[in-house]
Amino acid sequence: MKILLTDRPFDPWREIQARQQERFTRPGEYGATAVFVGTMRDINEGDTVQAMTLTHYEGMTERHLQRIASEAAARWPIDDVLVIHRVGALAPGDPIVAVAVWSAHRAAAFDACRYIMEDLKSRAPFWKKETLPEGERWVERNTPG
Amino acid sequence: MKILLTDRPFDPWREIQARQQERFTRPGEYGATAVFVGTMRDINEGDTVQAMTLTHYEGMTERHLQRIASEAAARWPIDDVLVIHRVGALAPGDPIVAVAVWSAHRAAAFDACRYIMEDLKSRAPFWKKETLPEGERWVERNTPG
Amino acid sequence: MSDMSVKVKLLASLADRFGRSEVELQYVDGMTVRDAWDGATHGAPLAMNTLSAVNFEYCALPTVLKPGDEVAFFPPVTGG
Amino acid sequence: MSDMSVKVKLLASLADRFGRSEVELQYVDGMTVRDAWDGATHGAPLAMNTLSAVNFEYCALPTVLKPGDEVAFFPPVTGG
Repeated sequence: MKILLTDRPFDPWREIQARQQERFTRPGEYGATAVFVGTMRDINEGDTVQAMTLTHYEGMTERHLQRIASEAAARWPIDDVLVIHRVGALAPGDPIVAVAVWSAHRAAAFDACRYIMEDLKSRAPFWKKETLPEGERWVERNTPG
Repeated sequence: MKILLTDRPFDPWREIQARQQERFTRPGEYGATAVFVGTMRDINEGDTVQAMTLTHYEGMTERHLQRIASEAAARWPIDDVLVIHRVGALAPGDPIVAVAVWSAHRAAAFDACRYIMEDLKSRAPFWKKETLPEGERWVERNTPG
Repeated sequence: MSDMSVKVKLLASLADRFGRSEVELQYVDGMTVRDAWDGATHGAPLAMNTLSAVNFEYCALPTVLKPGDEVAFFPPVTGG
Repeated sequence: MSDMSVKVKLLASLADRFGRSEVELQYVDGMTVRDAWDGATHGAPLAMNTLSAVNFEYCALPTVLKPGDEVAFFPPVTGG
């Protein structure tokens, strides 16, 4: 299980591949990988978004993500979880979050990946502030999944 | 929308990244990517699997996958779909299938990705023949997702 | 293939079972998918879970064929 | 921070709203999360959707604090 917060741009596909190579040594050890990647859009609620700052509650964030991943591992037969979340200054097109789940089973991989994402969106202590042409604003809520 | 059958090993993460770069030119155009990758395991029903041959019904396969992808696009607001499926001779650890869905919305990406995978597993005309230490056998059924 | 025939494909384990993967049958007026199975397999039992397609689309056994159709029979699919 | 105080964090838009992100309060016996809010904001109205945590775990407003606790208040989260 790996939880990573980063203030630098990251390539989710490369990170997933690297984690896979590091974590699994026997070819054919897992059968299913489910992945979600959230990317910064250039538009929100009809307004052009030029940039974004992601703040979080240091101390609580990693602990909370760790707990979500452990809960998923207790609930489904999964082999590994990777969660990467960006913090700091972002530009449109930047990946914000990547969640990858490896399992022997398709349903477990899908279910656990979605469970982690839904909890992350509704409970992990991150906040987005958007830069619009007319100034900055806090994003007020996440849409339910 | 891109549907690809290949008889050569493929790297799903590289293919997804390449498709993304080719398909989306504006940074921030999409917000969500859901992916499933199925990989050949080295064990099935308790037996060691040394190799596998994937046959399919040429003519029907691509048409069927195209239809599944189109159905998903009619049902959910999605921006792009990539489906890659391996055919021919495989070794344990080889990716068999990759399905990626891009959307503005998290739920649409998740739902469409899973819909495509479930239809593919239950209706796309592929068949697996496994090589065990004691000989070959056809895989008789897929587990429901 | 003549204009008045149908092509029958037996795929995957069915090809192994019957020792052939393709049979050409004389078209008969009103011929159904089920008739094509009987013609291609000399009336072998048809397992409940056998799937069938006509011209690359899933079709049920009572479907009536046209001359030149391609009919396929295959076991449950196991891709992905 | 003294042994007999609690640290209160006001995060994200709450820091902007109150012009401060951290307040140290004198601990009082039986002090709750709700009391910490009132102390840190001088009794400002508490929006229904404000979330609270004690020592990095979600906690409800009636939770009783101990000396040295870190209490945090924050708006609905918007990560991912």
